Amino acid sequence: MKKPERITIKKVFDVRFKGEPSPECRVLPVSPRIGVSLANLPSIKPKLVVAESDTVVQGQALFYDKTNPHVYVHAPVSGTVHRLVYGPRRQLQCIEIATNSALPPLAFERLLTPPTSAADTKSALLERGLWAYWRQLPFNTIPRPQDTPPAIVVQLANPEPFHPRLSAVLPRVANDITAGLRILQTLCPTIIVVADANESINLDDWSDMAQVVRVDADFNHCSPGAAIYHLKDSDTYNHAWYCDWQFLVKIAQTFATGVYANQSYITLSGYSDTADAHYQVTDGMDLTTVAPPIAKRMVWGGLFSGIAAAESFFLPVGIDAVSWVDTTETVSLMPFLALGAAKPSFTRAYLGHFLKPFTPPSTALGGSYRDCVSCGHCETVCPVHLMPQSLLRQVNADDTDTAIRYGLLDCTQCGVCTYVCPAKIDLSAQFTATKDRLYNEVNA
Amino acid sequence: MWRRIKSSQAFAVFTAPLSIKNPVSVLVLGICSSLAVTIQLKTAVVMVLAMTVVLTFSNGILSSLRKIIPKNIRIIVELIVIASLVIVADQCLKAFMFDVSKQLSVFVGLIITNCIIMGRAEAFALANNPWLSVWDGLGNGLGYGIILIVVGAIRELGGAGTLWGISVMPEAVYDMGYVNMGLMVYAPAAFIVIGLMAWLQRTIISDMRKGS
Amino acid sequence: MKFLYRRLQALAPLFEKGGRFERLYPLYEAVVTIHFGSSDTTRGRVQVRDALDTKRFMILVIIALIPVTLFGIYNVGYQFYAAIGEPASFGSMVMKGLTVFMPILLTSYAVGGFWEVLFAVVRKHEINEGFLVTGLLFPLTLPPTIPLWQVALGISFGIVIGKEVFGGTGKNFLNPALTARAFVYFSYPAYLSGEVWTAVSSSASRLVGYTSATPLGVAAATAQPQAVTDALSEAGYTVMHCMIGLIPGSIGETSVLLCLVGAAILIVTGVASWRTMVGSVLGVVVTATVLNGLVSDTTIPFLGMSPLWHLVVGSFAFGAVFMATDPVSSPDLKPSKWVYGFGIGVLTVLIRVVNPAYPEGVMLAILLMNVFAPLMDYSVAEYRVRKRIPNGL
Amino acid sequence: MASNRSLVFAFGMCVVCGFGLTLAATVLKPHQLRNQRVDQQRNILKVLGVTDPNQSYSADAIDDYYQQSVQKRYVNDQGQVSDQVSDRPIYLLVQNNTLRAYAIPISGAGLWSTLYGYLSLEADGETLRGITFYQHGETPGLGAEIDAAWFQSNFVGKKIVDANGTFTSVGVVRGAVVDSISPDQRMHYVDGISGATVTSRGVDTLLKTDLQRYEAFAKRLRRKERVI
Repeated sequence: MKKPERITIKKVFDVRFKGEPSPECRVLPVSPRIGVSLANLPSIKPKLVVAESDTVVQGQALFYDKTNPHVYVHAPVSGTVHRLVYGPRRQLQCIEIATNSALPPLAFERLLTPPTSAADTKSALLERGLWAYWRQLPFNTIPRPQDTPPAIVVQLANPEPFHPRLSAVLPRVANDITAGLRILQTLCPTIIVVADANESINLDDWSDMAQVVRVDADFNHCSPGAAIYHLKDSDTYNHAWYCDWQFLVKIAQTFATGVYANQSYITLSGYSDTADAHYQVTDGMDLTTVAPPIAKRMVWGGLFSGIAAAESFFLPVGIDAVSWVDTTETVSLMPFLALGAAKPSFTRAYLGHFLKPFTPPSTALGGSYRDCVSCGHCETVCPVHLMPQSLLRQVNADDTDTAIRYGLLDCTQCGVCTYVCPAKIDLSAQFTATKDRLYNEVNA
Repeated sequence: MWRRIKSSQAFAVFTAPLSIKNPVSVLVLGICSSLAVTIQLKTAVVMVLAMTVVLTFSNGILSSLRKIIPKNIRIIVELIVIASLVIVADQCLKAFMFDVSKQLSVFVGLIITNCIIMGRAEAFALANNPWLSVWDGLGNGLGYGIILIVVGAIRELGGAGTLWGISVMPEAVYDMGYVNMGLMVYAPAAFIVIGLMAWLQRTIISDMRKGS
Repeated sequence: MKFLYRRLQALAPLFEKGGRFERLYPLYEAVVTIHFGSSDTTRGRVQVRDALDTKRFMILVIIALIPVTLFGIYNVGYQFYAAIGEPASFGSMVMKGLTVFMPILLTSYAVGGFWEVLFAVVRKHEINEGFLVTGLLFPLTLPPTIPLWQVALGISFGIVIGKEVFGGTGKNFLNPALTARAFVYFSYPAYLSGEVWTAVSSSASRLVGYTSATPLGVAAATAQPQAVTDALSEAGYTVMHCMIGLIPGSIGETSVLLCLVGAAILIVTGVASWRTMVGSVLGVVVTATVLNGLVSDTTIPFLGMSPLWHLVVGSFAFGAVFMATDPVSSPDLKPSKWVYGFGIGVLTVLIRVVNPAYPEGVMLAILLMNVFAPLMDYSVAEYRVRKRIPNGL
Repeated sequence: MASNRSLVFAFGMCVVCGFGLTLAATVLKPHQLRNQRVDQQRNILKVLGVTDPNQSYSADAIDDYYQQSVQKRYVNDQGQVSDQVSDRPIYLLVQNNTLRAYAIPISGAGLWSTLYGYLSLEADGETLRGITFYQHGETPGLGAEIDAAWFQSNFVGKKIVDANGTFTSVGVVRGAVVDSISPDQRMHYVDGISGATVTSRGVDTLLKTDLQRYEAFAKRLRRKERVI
């Protein structure tokens, strides 16, 4: 692993959006009903261990992953299983629990010092239902407990806009992060803490526990995948594990208190000027209690890799940002002739490139689907030096071998190539689909 | 009677090269000569005739000999037979159709290297009886011929305004400012026309497959 | 405006799947999006998109072409009155230019549009706005004397063989406008490599005993070694003339100055690659300098034309700015753009100077380099891939 | 033994094919030679203006016409006509024992290829009667216009000597003669092919060199000497 203190990923991609949540952090009470939604657990094949109308307590296992039988997901609150929601092909989508705070949480052993061996740490994490929160490159899957991570990347800054800023909550969580890093140290000697160079956080406390790297990156480029790409000096790090600071907080609290930690920090953005802020919430909370439905698209996760939420308003596992994106259709005559002072644009084709206005995000496609015209914008913005247009050609030709050789597995799925494409090709989705297919083939 | 002919094997062997197994537009064989001799319809037709005669005879002869040709020298034997037939055809053209043979120049001699002939000898004649082989030779010769004649007609009409050397483009058209298309006289024009025909034919074939 | 939009929206069911005019959906889509843009919203995980689309992309090229087009129209009229030796007002020159240019342009758009729509309907894909650029570029590369039926044939060839055969805009590897011009050039050489470049019927020009040769024509016909520049100035051409462009030539190519204006627009808006343009200028300068060094009494006199002259005469500026930078047919990757541009410059000069038949080489140089573009991209991509730390399964 | 059988078979094939080919060549040889001869005669008759270019003639008719009226002779350094073979063949059109016209072979470099043809002059030794090219590989629409009727008829009646009787040849100009040549010089120039500068220049050069080679003979004609 290379050892720089600072890396720069400048790809001239600096679009600005209106709707940044205020740094104020509010605490929300537990909602009367919560839901454990699997929307953000893509690789998991759930096998339920509870049934409808069962009584569960905070920290009790709800289901496990059939492909990884030791990985359980636990109930964030105590109560009664109200309803199991299935999607198409009888896939479990959500477990709704009617909250009953009178029931005591499940008590685990309190671990005031970190476990002494990697095996102890792993079993402690598995037992407490915390394993499903971290991921492994390159397929962004939940790592197998029996594997040893070549490196662990801890993300202090989420690259997407409108995610919780660590600086907003740092005093509350600094100690937990330190404790969490101690626990991770038992798993793997190579721990990399990735911070946003533009956020002023004092990292000195952690620099002797881990390799601390400040990443000076353009919009949406400071992801674990990009960091590993710029730091790695051999291919062993391709399969590094990663997590964010919230995971450290969660494990540190659970270990220290013996109670399954069910609090997370999230942001709301694009909802209203008064509601857009940081929140400390209970996992799986019902968002309608703070933000009733409005005529905008609700997006779980970031603007570039989020999921358009359908009916469910329960915060899915692992989601820390909720954005509302404008869907209103504006009609203007011959929009392509406009000077475009107010249009957000990465390219110089609109005046907005030079004026850099803050614009509210919108779901408008801004054009029609066309064939690739080889403009090369995607290559300009890719944080991991891929050539997306060549890659797309190979993916379309089903030449997966060449695609892999050209770096398909380095793709961080940041979605920026899709964002800039004037032909409106969803490159990122095609790469993700190919990676998923590949993962299924390999693990079949 | 017609029905019996239609259901015979020889009929199938004869007609396949005319459409779905066309040597030029589908199998892309014999392209070199197609480029060279299609400037005029007349040279194209003569080339087709020479080619068909050589192909039919070579298929027939090689098929009759197929059981006694030693396997290890079969390519040489094929070449001897084809080369002899080609030279005879060339000599006959020089003797009786001097003008055309002058325009065809080396391309009659080069029939020997035409991939269709060797291809059919190897792929068909050595594996089938003389009766079918002769039909196969005729069919492939004519399949080659259809393409060459169409290309020749298009190129001669476009490039010189004539067909078979006879002016068919009315003088009035020229008076209106029409000019012959110089591109048609160049070999690339044959590439383009053959390419368009292959495109058309493959579209039709794939539509037929989808339909059936 | 809203009213018109609602009316168009109301018509949508007729053209959508199952509607009466389902087959004509591409036409409907084109009409709606030309007037109001697309009303589609994002799907998939990327919720927001850049405002740039291919329509904007192509429109910017057209905007960059407006100066040369307007000047071309004026110059056609100017050359006409100069050739018949009559003084004329600015207005009548423009009128004359319009009467010559507009029919060519309309033919190009009408016939090109016909093919575009036909293929879109048959293949059930949207009409690509790329043809708006092709339809304007092609007339600008033609001499004003071109008969309209040749324009129609040329654009048909360019659109069908140059583009649709390969699957439409984005899949073509040759520049369609140049393919169209190459077709006319090889089919009707007398019209494009002949000496009459002014929109005057030959009888009228004979009346005053005035024929005009393009600077390249003059240079190519020089008999004395090392005398190209003299021959050019004798024929009344200076570098300044060629920069401004009040000289005979193809409609859009004569003014180097306005090509530079177009280049500025394209580069500032990021639509065209400055690497390609600079590369081709370098190619011309290097090759011309080398050839100048080889000049002796026995070589072709054309060898002695200076790099500066090579840059300003003929259609080099127009080709390098508007044709070579076509994103689809030029290479994708930045290093290959340099090589591609440089190759165009080298070949342009070589074809001009060494080849006795064609005094102009830009068109052939660009088409040739178009063919090599995928190879350049492949080489650069392989080089880059080799430097990556492998990430396999 | 297999290889033995192959050898025998191959030998047999060679003998059979060789015999067949020899037979074909022997039988067809006279026809081929006659074809070549008639082809040359056809071109010479055409350039001499004996046959009508818009009409087609049978091989026998051509042979007859040629035997009746054309004599192939050679010109020596002094311009005298003899049967002594030299590198200057000449085809004389003789009717009623008087020389009507004569044709000479011409050749020279064009743009892409060597041009081959015949040029014919009147018996006065100074007026062009016709020109034809029978082989070249020039650009269609440009250089290949040397085959066009307008270009060839251009030459008819042009003079190869000026008013003083000095040899000038016939020049091919760029563009039209009327545009660039003064009226008193126009009988020595023909219109060039627009856009085919190199081919036009080639024709100009080959006329000069080839006419020069027969100049001694032409001079005698101009002096009204008896040449046959």
